[in-house]
Amino acid sequence: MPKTVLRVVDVVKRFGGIVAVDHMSMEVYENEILGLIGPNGAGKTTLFNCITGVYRPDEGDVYFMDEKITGLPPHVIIQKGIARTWQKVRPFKKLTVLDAVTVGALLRIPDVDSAQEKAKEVLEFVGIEKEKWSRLGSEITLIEHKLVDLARALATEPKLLLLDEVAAGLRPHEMDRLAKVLLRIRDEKKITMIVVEHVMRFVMGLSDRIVVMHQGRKIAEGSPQQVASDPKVIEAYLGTKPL
Amino acid sequence: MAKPNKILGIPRRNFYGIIVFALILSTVPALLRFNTYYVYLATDIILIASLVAAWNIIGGYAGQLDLAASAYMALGAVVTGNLLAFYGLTPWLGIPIGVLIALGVAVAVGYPTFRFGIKEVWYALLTAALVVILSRIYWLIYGSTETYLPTYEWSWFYLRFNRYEPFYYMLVVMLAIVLWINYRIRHSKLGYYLNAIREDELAAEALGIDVRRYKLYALMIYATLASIIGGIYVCITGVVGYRNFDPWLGITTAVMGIVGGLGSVEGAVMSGMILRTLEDYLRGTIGSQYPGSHLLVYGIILIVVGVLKPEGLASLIEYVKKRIPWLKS
Amino acid sequence: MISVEPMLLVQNIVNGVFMGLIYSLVALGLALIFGVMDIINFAHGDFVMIGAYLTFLLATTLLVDPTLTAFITMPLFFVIGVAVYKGIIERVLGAEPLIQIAVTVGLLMVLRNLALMIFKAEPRGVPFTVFGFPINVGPITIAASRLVAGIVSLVALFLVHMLLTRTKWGIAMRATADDREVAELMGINVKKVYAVTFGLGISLTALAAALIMTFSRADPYLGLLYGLLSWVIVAMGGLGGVIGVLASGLIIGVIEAIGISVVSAGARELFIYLTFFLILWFRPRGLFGRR
Amino acid sequence: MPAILNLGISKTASIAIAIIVIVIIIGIAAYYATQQPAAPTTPTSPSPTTSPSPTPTKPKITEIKIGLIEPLTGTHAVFGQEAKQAAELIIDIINNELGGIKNLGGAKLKLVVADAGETPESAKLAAEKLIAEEHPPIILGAYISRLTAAVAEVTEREKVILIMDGLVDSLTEQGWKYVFRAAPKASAHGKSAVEFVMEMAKKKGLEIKTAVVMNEDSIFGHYVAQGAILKLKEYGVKILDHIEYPYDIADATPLVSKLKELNPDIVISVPYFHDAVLIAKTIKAMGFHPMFIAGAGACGYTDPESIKAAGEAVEWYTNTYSYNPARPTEWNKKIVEEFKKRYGKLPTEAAGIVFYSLMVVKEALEKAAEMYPDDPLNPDHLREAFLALDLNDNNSIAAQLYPTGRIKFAPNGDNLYAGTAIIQVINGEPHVVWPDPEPGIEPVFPRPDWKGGG
Repeated sequence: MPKTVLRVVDVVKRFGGIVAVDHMSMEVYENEILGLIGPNGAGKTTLFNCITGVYRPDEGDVYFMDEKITGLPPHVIIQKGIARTWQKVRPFKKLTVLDAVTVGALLRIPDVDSAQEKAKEVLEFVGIEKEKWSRLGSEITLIEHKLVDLARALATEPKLLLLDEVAAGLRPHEMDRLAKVLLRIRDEKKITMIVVEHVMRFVMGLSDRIVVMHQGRKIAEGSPQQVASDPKVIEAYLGTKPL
Repeated sequence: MAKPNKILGIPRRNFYGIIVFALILSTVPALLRFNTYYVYLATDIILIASLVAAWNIIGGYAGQLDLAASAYMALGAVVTGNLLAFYGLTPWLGIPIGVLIALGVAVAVGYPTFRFGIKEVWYALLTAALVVILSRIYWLIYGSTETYLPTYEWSWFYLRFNRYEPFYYMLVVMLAIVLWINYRIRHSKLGYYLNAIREDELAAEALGIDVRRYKLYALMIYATLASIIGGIYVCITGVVGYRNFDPWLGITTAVMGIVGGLGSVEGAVMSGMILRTLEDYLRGTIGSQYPGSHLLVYGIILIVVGVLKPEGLASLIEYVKKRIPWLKS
Repeated sequence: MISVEPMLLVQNIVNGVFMGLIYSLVALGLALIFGVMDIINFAHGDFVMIGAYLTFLLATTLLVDPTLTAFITMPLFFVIGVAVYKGIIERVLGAEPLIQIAVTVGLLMVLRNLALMIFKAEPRGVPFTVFGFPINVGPITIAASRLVAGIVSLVALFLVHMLLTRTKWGIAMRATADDREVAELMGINVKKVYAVTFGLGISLTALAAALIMTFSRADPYLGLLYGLLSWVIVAMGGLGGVIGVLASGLIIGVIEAIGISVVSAGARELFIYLTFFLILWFRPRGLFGRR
Repeated sequence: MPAILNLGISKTASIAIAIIVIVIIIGIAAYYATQQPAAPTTPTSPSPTTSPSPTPTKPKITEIKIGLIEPLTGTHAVFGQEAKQAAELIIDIINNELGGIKNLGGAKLKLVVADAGETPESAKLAAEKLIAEEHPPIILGAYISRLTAAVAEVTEREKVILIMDGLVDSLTEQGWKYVFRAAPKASAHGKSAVEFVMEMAKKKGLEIKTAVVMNEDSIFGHYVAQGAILKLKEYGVKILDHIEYPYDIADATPLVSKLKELNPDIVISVPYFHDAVLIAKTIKAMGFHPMFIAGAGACGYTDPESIKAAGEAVEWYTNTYSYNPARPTEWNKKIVEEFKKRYGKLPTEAAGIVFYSLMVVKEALEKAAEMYPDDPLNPDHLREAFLALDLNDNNSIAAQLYPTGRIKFAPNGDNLYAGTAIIQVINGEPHVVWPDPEPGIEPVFPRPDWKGGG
């Protein structure tokens, strides 16, 4: 039985009258890549925000390594070891690539020089060329942004990494590059990951296990093949109900 | 702590930069042949430059548009001034007391403000309102009376002189210290964190940065520096009153910082010096014929910089730096 | 020191209500500009100031009541507003707040010092108005000019409310305020909406200025009074539409009146800005907040 | 945040501190090195042609610079600009019509002007600039008290005579040695306003029992109000309230409401321009009709601009002035005429003070030349000359321009015979009504719209 890293128990999040996440529960096991899929507005990003402390869930709890982390502020949650990337890249436009990653590294290494060494190491790991390190955040391409975001998160030395639509907007060969990096993160760094994704080809190929959300609830769970053939999932995606 | 390539925690290049800059500034009074007026003008310019450089910590690094520079400066000034005038307390003690009070106000205002996530335009307006509030509170306590500091021909104890050179050199040292603190912050965890907060608060928080705490640090450092400058300022002018809380000065400080280019302390110092000099020059030339025309020019500069060159003077400095190889590290 | 005559307090609160109506009118333009365009305009109060001078010039040369000048100044200010939008504001749309603030502070300095250059620092007033008499309602006295100003403000607020809710233009404005991109997809000419919004916001200040000139004066520093105050009202109203602005203006007017009655006239600003602090801290989305 | 601001004091740190210390020492050394030969600290010499040193050869003085530091820009520019116009006029009159300083062989006066700006800092800067570049032995300025105080710090140090046109009482209470003030100080304005009202009431057989004093909250307004309060107490009038408010209030209704509620016999009001327009209009609009409303402190209500801005709302208001443009003396008439001719407007407070202050300067220079022919421009000699003056309508032009017609300085620099004139708005025109009314003019008292008293 693999060790449980993250446990989401009966989480509810409402915005006004709308229930974005509706009694959602799930578990994430050590060193796996969990794909979290679902149609638009299924509540995936809201769930992410509940886990990472951007929102406080209205009901239910989140446990990380058997410790209750419900409602802790984001900067504390990351100290516990949960890092994330963003759906829309949030670059530090006026910082260099190296400095942006150094910011992440400073969480564990208070000394700037050592943190910079660490940042270089991570940048090399995700495969950003040396000559790009001194570029500003406003001067790099989308795939590089994604990789820098990833590097920033990795530099905080997380145990769990939450990736929000990391492949969105990328071209196929860029996705392959990204997928390789993610697999290396799992295999070499032994970091557990949750991947929220729309691009089916990408997430199906990458994930060890998949959870499907629809209208704030979990409607299916299992291996990519199991999920792909689940009638409930097909119905949700084909949209017999209005979205 | 000091690494081989660092002196006092800042890169060698910056350290020698400050020393050379201070040395050049030290020769200025002699170049002006100790003409009282020019030395006073130079003192005033250095004072504003120090204030703008101090503002750079909250405005440039942390990205908070603080318009209350004059509030903290005035707190330092009125505390130091009143203690000297009424109790004969030396500014050497008065300034630290002023700093403590300014720090108290900074924390009392900054803690809830950052706690409740007030930023951008609301932060700017809040700080502008702070200056008015403090001014009215002072007025309710002391009324409209003005206090004049006792005059001494040459007293280091009371920090009152009949010349401006001592103030000039004090402020040069102050400017060097403010510059050093700026560089020190830039090359420390605090600086990296503040820059990240300025760029994207949410992303910064997701990287483990306690945004409120670091903003408060920046505010505290800035309030401390501004109140020290205020303490020196009051010894120069010798007048204390509720008008020390000048909302306009708070705005001009921020304006100079923005024109300088956010986050670039060199730009901030340069813009403080240039704009202050320009203001005085314009006041003397066209200002007396057409009242307000010097500030009009100022306004136009601001619009032009904002519309065409939002990076401010800093981009100019960068440009020069790229052309001069030995300035690169 | 703190002893309040109940009758005086009532009288002051009545005054506060009428002042509050005028404040609402001034703030409405700012709320429109900020709400629809997301532009941070620090020069708003200075448009009121320019409007006050214009009212003075027109009223004293044409020898008409200051309130009538609004028929000329409002269209003129609409044009000025559109010109300022095209010349300056359009270029900083979507820029960082800091840059917008810097540019509008520059605009403020230009307007203020232009007034200082042309009119010098002396206050200018219109020496006549047909509304210069008191109206006694029991023990309460209301200045006629204030009553007129209050009623006109209320009517203007109502008309803007109707404009926003019942007309094609208003719906386009509100759609643009909600989501610029979606509005563009819906075929709304966003640039045009912005220009009109800015023009309308500025022309409202001309109306307010005309009303203010029935009882007050124009001086180059008038912008200070109304600029920050308008922002306080917008903060309080929290983009809650015309109703929010109206309610906030009234609250500010009454708070000011109570502050003056209970402590002293010098404490007026203290009360207003302390309220501002409390609102921002505890109701950051305003009392009638939407987003 | 210990790691953040770790000072890291090390060898290098001590080197850095040492360098800074050395820089300062070099600076100070350089200062003293250049100071010895230059020694420009005592700029008593009025122009390059003269020298204050007691050399036996008597230098010929052909030109004496007179400094003028006034707020020419910013909020207070109105006063500064008018003072500057007045000074230019008087200097022309002294040089051309009066033939300069006769006792100095007709030496001419030359006006040198600097802008005091809006802050003590800019005022001080202006004083430093003027003294460093022009070395005037006498300076006139700077209207606003905090600017005047800042200028006085410089003039005291440089031993330059400062003729103050700032009226705040405390300016002559600082123990300054080289300051003089011919103009009536702030509290004298408050006193005059009360004296006028009481005298009028007595004349008309009315009794004044209650009063409200209100003033804008500047230091000037404060002192004027204090003067009025002291005098009212002397007369046994009950002061119902003393209201202070910021001059830039948006709305005077609360103030006027309070006045109505208190319903005093008289109101002594110390306004600035902005609030004067507002208050007068609001009093009219709110229908408040006391026995009398007396302004004090020379700003607002009765000056031409306020009448223009407030219209009939300021009818029958009075105000106290440091200058009486209607005083029926030969020279006063002449100068008012000249001023009107040159600038197309009536001289007000700011100009009036400059008129007689500069004429006093002329008298003092004549006196100094008489008393100390070898070195008349030495600051101590000048001071003695000022103290020796005793001017009245018959022996000087200066006194003819002064409301009370007498000028004699006390050791602290204030005029012993200070007093103000009172101007009332009658039929939309300002008229002097007290102490000597204009010919054919009677003060209107009480206010005709007063409903009390029967």
